[in-house]
Amino acid sequence: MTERLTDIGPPHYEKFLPPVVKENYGKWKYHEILKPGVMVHVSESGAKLFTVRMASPRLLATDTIRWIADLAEKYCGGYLRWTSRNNVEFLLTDESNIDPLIGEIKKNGFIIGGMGNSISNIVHTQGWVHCHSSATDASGIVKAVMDDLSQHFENMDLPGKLRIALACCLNMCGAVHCSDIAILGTHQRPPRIEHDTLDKFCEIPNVVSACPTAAIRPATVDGKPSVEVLEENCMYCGNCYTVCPSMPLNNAETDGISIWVGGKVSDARSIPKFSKLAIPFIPNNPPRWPEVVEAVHNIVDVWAKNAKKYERMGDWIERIGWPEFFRLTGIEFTKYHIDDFKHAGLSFKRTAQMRHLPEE
Amino acid sequence: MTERLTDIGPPHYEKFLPPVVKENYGKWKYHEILKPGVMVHVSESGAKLFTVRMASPRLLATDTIRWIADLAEKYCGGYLRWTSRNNVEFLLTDESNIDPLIGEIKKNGFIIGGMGNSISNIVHTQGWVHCHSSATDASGIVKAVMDDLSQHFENMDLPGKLRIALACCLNMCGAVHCSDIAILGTHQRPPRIEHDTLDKFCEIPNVVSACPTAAIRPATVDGKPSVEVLEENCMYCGNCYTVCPSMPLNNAETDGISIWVGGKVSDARSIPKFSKLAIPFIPNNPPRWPEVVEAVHNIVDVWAKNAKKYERMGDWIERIGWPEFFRLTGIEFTKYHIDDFKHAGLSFKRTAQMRHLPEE
Amino acid sequence: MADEKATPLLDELEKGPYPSFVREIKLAAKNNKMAAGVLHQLEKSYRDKIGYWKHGGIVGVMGYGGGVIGRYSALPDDFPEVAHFHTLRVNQPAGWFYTADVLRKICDMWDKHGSGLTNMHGSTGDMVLLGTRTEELESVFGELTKMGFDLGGSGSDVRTPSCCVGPARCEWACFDTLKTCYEITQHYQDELHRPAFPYKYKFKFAGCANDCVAAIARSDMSFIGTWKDDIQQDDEEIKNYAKAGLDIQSDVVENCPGKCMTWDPDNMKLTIDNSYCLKCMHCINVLPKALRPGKQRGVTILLGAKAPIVEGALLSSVLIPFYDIDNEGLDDLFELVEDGIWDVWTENGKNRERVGEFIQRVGMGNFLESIGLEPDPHMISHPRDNPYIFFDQEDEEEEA
Amino acid sequence: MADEKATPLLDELEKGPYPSFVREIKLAAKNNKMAAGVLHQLEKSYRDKIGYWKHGGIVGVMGYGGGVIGRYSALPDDFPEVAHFHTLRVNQPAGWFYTADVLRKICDMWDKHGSGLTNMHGSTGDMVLLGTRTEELESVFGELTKMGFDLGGSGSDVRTPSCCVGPARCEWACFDTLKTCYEITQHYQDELHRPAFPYKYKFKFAGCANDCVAAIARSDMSFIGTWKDDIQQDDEEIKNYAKAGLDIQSDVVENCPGKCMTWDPDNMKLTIDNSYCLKCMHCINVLPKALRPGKQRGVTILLGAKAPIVEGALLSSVLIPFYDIDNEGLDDLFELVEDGIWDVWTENGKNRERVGEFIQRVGMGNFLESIGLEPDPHMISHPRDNPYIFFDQEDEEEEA
Ligand code: SRM
Ligand code: SRM
Ligand code: SRM
Ligand code: SRM
Ligand code: SF4
Ligand code: SF4
Ligand code: SF4
Ligand code: SF4
Ligand code: SF4
Ligand code: SF4
Ligand code: SF4
Ligand code: SF4
Repeated sequence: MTERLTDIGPPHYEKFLPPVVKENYGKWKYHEILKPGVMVHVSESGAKLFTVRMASPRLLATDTIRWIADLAEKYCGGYLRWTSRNNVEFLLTDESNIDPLIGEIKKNGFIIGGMGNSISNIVHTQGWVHCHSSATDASGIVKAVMDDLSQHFENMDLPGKLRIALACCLNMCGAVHCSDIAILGTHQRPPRIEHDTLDKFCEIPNVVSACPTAAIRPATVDGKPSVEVLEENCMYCGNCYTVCPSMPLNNAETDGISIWVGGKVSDARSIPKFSKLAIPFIPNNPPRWPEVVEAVHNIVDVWAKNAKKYERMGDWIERIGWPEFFRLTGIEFTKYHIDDFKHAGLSFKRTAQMRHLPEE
Repeated sequence: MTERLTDIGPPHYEKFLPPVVKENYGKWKYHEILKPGVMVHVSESGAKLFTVRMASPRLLATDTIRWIADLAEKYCGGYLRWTSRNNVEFLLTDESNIDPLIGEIKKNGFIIGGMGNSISNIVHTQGWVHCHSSATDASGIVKAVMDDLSQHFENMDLPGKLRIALACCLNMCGAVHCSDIAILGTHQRPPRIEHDTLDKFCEIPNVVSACPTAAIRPATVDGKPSVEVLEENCMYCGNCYTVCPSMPLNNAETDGISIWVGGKVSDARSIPKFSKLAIPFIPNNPPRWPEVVEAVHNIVDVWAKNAKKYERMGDWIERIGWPEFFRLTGIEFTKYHIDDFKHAGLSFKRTAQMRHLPEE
Repeated sequence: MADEKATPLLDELEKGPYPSFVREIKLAAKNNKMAAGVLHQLEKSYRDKIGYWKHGGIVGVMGYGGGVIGRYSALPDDFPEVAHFHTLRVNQPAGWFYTADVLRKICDMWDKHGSGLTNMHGSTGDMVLLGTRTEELESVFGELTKMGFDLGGSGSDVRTPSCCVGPARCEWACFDTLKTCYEITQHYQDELHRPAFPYKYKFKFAGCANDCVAAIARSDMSFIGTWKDDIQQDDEEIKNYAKAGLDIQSDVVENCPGKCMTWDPDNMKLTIDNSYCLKCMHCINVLPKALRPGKQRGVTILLGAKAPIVEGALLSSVLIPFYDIDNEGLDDLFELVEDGIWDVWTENGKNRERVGEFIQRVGMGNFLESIGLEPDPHMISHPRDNPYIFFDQEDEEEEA
Repeated sequence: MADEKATPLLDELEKGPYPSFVREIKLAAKNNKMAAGVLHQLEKSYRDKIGYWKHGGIVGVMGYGGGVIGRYSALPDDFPEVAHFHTLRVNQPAGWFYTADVLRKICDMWDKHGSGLTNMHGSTGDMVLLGTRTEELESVFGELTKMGFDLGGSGSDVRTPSCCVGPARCEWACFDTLKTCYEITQHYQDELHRPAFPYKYKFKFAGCANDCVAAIARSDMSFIGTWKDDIQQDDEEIKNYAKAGLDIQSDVVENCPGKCMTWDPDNMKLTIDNSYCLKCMHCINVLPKALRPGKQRGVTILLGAKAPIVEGALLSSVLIPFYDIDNEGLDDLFELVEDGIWDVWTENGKNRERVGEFIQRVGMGNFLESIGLEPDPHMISHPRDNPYIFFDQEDEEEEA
């Protein structure tokens, strides 16, 4: 029997680099987007590398990966990569392979695009497919929203890049907190306490200290050590559930989604910023979450119509002001929009500089 | 005996308004600064009101007020006012009275100016003249600093307005926290606890709860109820002393001054902002605090040399960046400059946007 | 101890071009023992680098809980003249206007009953009479009220309101700062003189966004004048400024925070997209003959400024984006302040918790609900960026 | 219960133009029972609007503390195929490059030992193998290592580092993101596989300020490429862009956050005051043929990003303004990380306290001191605005 290998780390990336990349590594000179989903990088040596970007649902069956591998073999000398937003990139050196490749991709029901000033794939998480924490599904909403927005994936018809992300609970796996539009699974109720099992599965002092609002206190229930939750102090963050399986938050009646806007990650032009609350709550409505689709569609539309060239969602809103954002989108402004967490005061308007909205 | 009057409130301001003001109240059309310390307001009716602004040390003897009253009578029909920064304003209708008035003012050792893009009077507080809390004197530093800067009071030779304020302890009476330059009395040591008297003068639970860092705990000392201070948690805010006379903070050896820059109040161009720490500590050095005078002089100079027209201190620093501010002024950047209070994290540089300073 | 009366250190501060407070103290000290006392105690402070005042006890005039700051020398044996050295805060007339007459009367009274030293004015706005003995307080008060003056605030009460010069001399006043200041002061005489709040409550009134009274930085309730319609524009005067050499593009247009101006140098035409104007005053400040605030004027009311103690300094933040105060009057406002803000704050505020800190503790949303105001996006610089929303139980029932 | 196998709700999500995850699950379900199980449990979730997974216990491969997320169905009687449904996080190759070959091998292995379902990739960057049984874990691990792959992180360890495509395809990479990512991953194999920290620690590497891997938002230690000297400028190419109709003034100059560009339309000349350039990438992004990052390249290293749980989300903030990583290598960095940051954080951090929260709790100044770095004004957006300075006792002695 062979020795059990451990701690070997990932394979060296050089093994997987196409020859054109190895030869021109660090020597790329410029790039051009040739058409939606297709770009070329030109090296100082004059060598060219063509990239065709294909949308992916991220959740892939092995058969689909094999199909992708086949395409890479046929058109790309067997080389390909995935992007940081889970799209597939075919890496070609022969320009004449581009259109046949795209033909095969489309024939199999996949699409290409996501480059330049477009909407790329929605970064997302597990949802009901795998996670125990989720307040909503991930893949289903992503599919419904992208079906609706796919023209903006396949075309470069937007003022700037628009990055949408989805996380199925407040743990916010992915970078949803810094997205142009973030779709966030949101609980609205304190945890249910399963007093029967709590003492067995959880360490009570850990549970108590896990709560950021000090809403959890030790308590004896039916003679058993357990905890109680001061419901009015609970903000449904789920941190207790992470450390204690006997305090689930999910609730078929009251779980749903909140929508956040105006975050970004890049340092281009403006500095990175967090997404801000647009819509505090939309109930779950599977299989296609039409209210969420509609809400995202509306925000994208209003932005696309009003923003200047290169203006990311958040930069646009900062220019026009939040009152105007709420007016243009027709979204209701509520007390939930006003921060009441740690740095709340810094989000109050501490200036008399003000635009008065047209009276309607 | 006459009835004892109470709650009559201040006299009605109309009693003190000069006739030209009564007639043109709310009808002023524009103003012009005619020369340093002299401006004219022109009414829609064509009427003119001339203002001559005189520096004041704020702390005035009755004899000086009588002298001011005499001048007002002689040149202004008996009318005058004080400004929100404690300067005296003579209100004239006869333009030919301006120069004689100024002549008399100067003869008595007072100066005129403080208008337009100049340094006006330093808003300040009591210091050793009257307050029990002070870490430094107020009037003395103000006098020394203004002696040094008086050319900027008497001339309009600065890029924009420059507002200096001084408070003699962290209570910050006045608006020093939003000044272009703030001079702040600063303790560096925890309170001395006078255990003998504490129980008599102070309510221990009040004292304990007054401390923002929870540094104070009840304790019994020599059999008497008192308190103890966890010295490493104390940030010398003096809040305990405010509620308890037996916990004075002042200390001849370690009291002194910190200097803050870049705050403003007006909404003109940029929104109001707090002053930020420039120099953490300068020891008290009466009677003329030369190190403080020099430090303020330097900051004013560097700003005056580098700022654009209308650019207040804070706006200038935001344009050039704090690293450049520290480089140009030669002020040392220390760990004390990095915030560690409530909102500290928000003052960290959360972007890769960066200017690299020239290597020196 | 050579010359008991020598003040070598303070004498240094008589030198130099700026008016000297030492000269003032010496002037008063000529005829006034208390002034002499403060001079010599101050010289000792300069020598020792430390203040010599004790924490003040509760002193005041009959029936008032504020207006007097008690002060005692820590060295009464060395400086018996200032064993007591209380100040009186005298409520200034709105806009700090005086006549020569009334000033002289106050001076005469203060020479008789006090130190002959004053602060014109204190940072809150009061005329501060600096230093007298406990037994003089009632006499001072009696003479003041006879002249038509009253005390201002101190302690946990309404503090002496103050305002910018406003319509009395300024062309930019968007509301009557003096009248509003006066009327609010009169209306709140009881609250000013009898502390009944968790902590102090300050009012300040500035006629426009220049905020010449620093209202937004140091009053719990800050009134700042503004307008809703278009800036009044005189194109001829703009041309005059340009012809006189003002660089409209770089001095005006490029400094506009609303980024809503364009300058056509060929036609010397300035165009303002007023819907984007932030009412910041800059362009008006630079072109006072050509531009003026609009005609539909009022105030923005902001809440909560304070100095840093305890939780850090605050600037006021928008409570009422626009209120036509000159035409709609003060009654609605009194109701909001008394039955709304003060009620909730007095009921629920902690001891020494300013209203701004209180709002942060209970949450602006809850606070608005409790005082009966609708949330408005003008109140915030941006919506929350953290997901920790406390949902009302009621709402949930509806939504479920 | 009509047709046990019907999935009418999920079928709705096979419709529409975007590639469908339901199609993927069905594809796998044809030959794989676990995939079928997850399909049917998911249909029930869609019906009931709730997830049916239980909190995972501790499962993993021998000797590793991370890399596997345990997962069990809450309804094992109804869906016995997914009674166990653990995922494996497989450390991706840097830059997510693959060959057709290696992908096929992984697929074959996963059809044999798992659900046939994957995430390409997880949000941290791993290849996620979605769903298998506890008893399969060792076999999967054995086959993976034979292919040259290893597991990534989970739990309180170093998490799988990831990087942008960098010099492999991007003309803007200011350092070798792939090499750095690979070398750091290899160096920290032990920390990656054996959780010993207060909480997770993520590394991400972006070649320039565009930050195509969202490093600043979601890695405890974020590396972002930058440069120190002047932008490389090709004036001819700028003219070409202008001639082709690009509005250099409004598209480039007016969007420059450093406000350091001027455009002379008559001479088609772009001038950059590089001393004010913020290295934001915008002008380079718009004019890729004409402008390029300078030649003196390196990284800015930032610390502390994380999602909101518990104290609110954080972005990384500057720790090392500039480091010439490609030339100076990683040794100094390893020392700073291991003997500095991790030492201090592991010693003093609370359970489940990310390094960013830790720094805020102990104070950046103290943190820097403890790891032996000098404070630098590049680390802050502005100095403190509150007066609550904790002065060192030593300093005082000196000053006194
Ligand atoms: C392939 C990928 C890197 C990778 O290692 O996988 C990549 C590749 C490129 N990015 Fe990116 N970016 C990639 C994710 C990102 C991300 C991260 C994310 O979305 O989570 C960002 C930060 C987004 C944000 O700010 O929220 C990002 C912000 C940019 C920007 C700045 C955009 C802006 O205006 O803010 C540029 C510059 C530009 O496009 O002008 C850029 C430019 C580019 C260029 C042009 C760089 C180059 O010269 O090769 C590449 C093609 C751009 C395109 O798609 O239009 N890339 N880029 C990622 C593709 C993701 C996808 O499938 O869509
Ligand atoms: C007399 C006074 C009001 C009063 O009721 O007493 C006053 C009077 C005027 N102010 Fe003021 N300001 C007065 C305190 C203030 C303050 C408050 C303070 O300093 O504590 C501010 C806010 C300062 C800040 O932002 O920190 C203030 C910010 C302004 C500004 C905005 C300046 C800026 O660029 O930020 C203007 C506009 C301008 O000057 O262009 C202004 C303009 C004016 C005008 C031109 C208004 C007018 O048309 O009459 C007046 C003469 C200005 C001058 O002195 O150059 N006034 N002004 C105050 C004189 C104080 C003094 O003795 O120096
Ligand atoms: C006299 C005056 C300073 C001056 O020389 O001008 C003054 C003097 C004192 N202030 Fe003040 N404050 C004075 C205006 C202010 C201002 C400015 C303003 O009102 O516009 C502020 C900042 C704005 C604010 O209210 O936050 C101010 C913020 C404080 C604070 C901090 C309050 C806070 O919430 O942070 C304290 C401490 C306290 O209240 O316990 C304080 C406390 C004090 C006490 C009563 C000392 C104490 O701890 O009890 C001082 C008495 C000094 C003395 O011996 O005469 N004083 N104080 C000002 C009042 C004169 C007047 O009535 O016109
Ligand atoms: C699989 C993945 C989501 C996905 O579908 O892509 C994921 C899944 C989980 N994350 Fe995550 N996180 C994943 C990337 C992230 C990211 C993004 C990143 O790493 O770039 C973040 C935000 C960045 C950060 O680290 O802050 C993230 C922030 C969290 C948090 C909040 C941590 C915090 O400090 O705020 C938790 C809660 C926790 O750690 O207790 C969490 C916890 C979890 C757990 C382990 C649930 C739990 O409470 O124990 C999830 C297991 C789901 C499952 O059943 O498979 N996950 N998680 C991602 C890892 C895949 C991979 O290895 O490639
Ligand atoms: S966001 Fe929440 S529910 Fe979704 S995968 Fe992450 S931890 Fe699970
Ligand atoms: S969900 Fe969050 S706030 Fe509510 S009890 Fe649990 S830990 Fe506390
Ligand atoms: S700032 Fe402090 S020391 Fe100065 S007057 Fe106010 S309370 Fe007294
Ligand atoms: S000075 Fe401030 S921090 Fe120090 S013990 Fe007193 S109240 Fe606490
Ligand atoms: S605040 Fe405005 S209205 Fe009042 S004096 Fe200043 S400039 Fe005039
Ligand atoms: S008032 Fe201010 S925002 Fe409005 S147009 Fe003038 S400069 Fe611009
Ligand atoms: S972060 Fe910069 S170097 Fe890396 S892929 Fe994006 S643009 Fe290129
Ligand atoms: S990189 Fe950014 S800051 Fe630098 S010149 Fe270009 S646009 Fe301006």
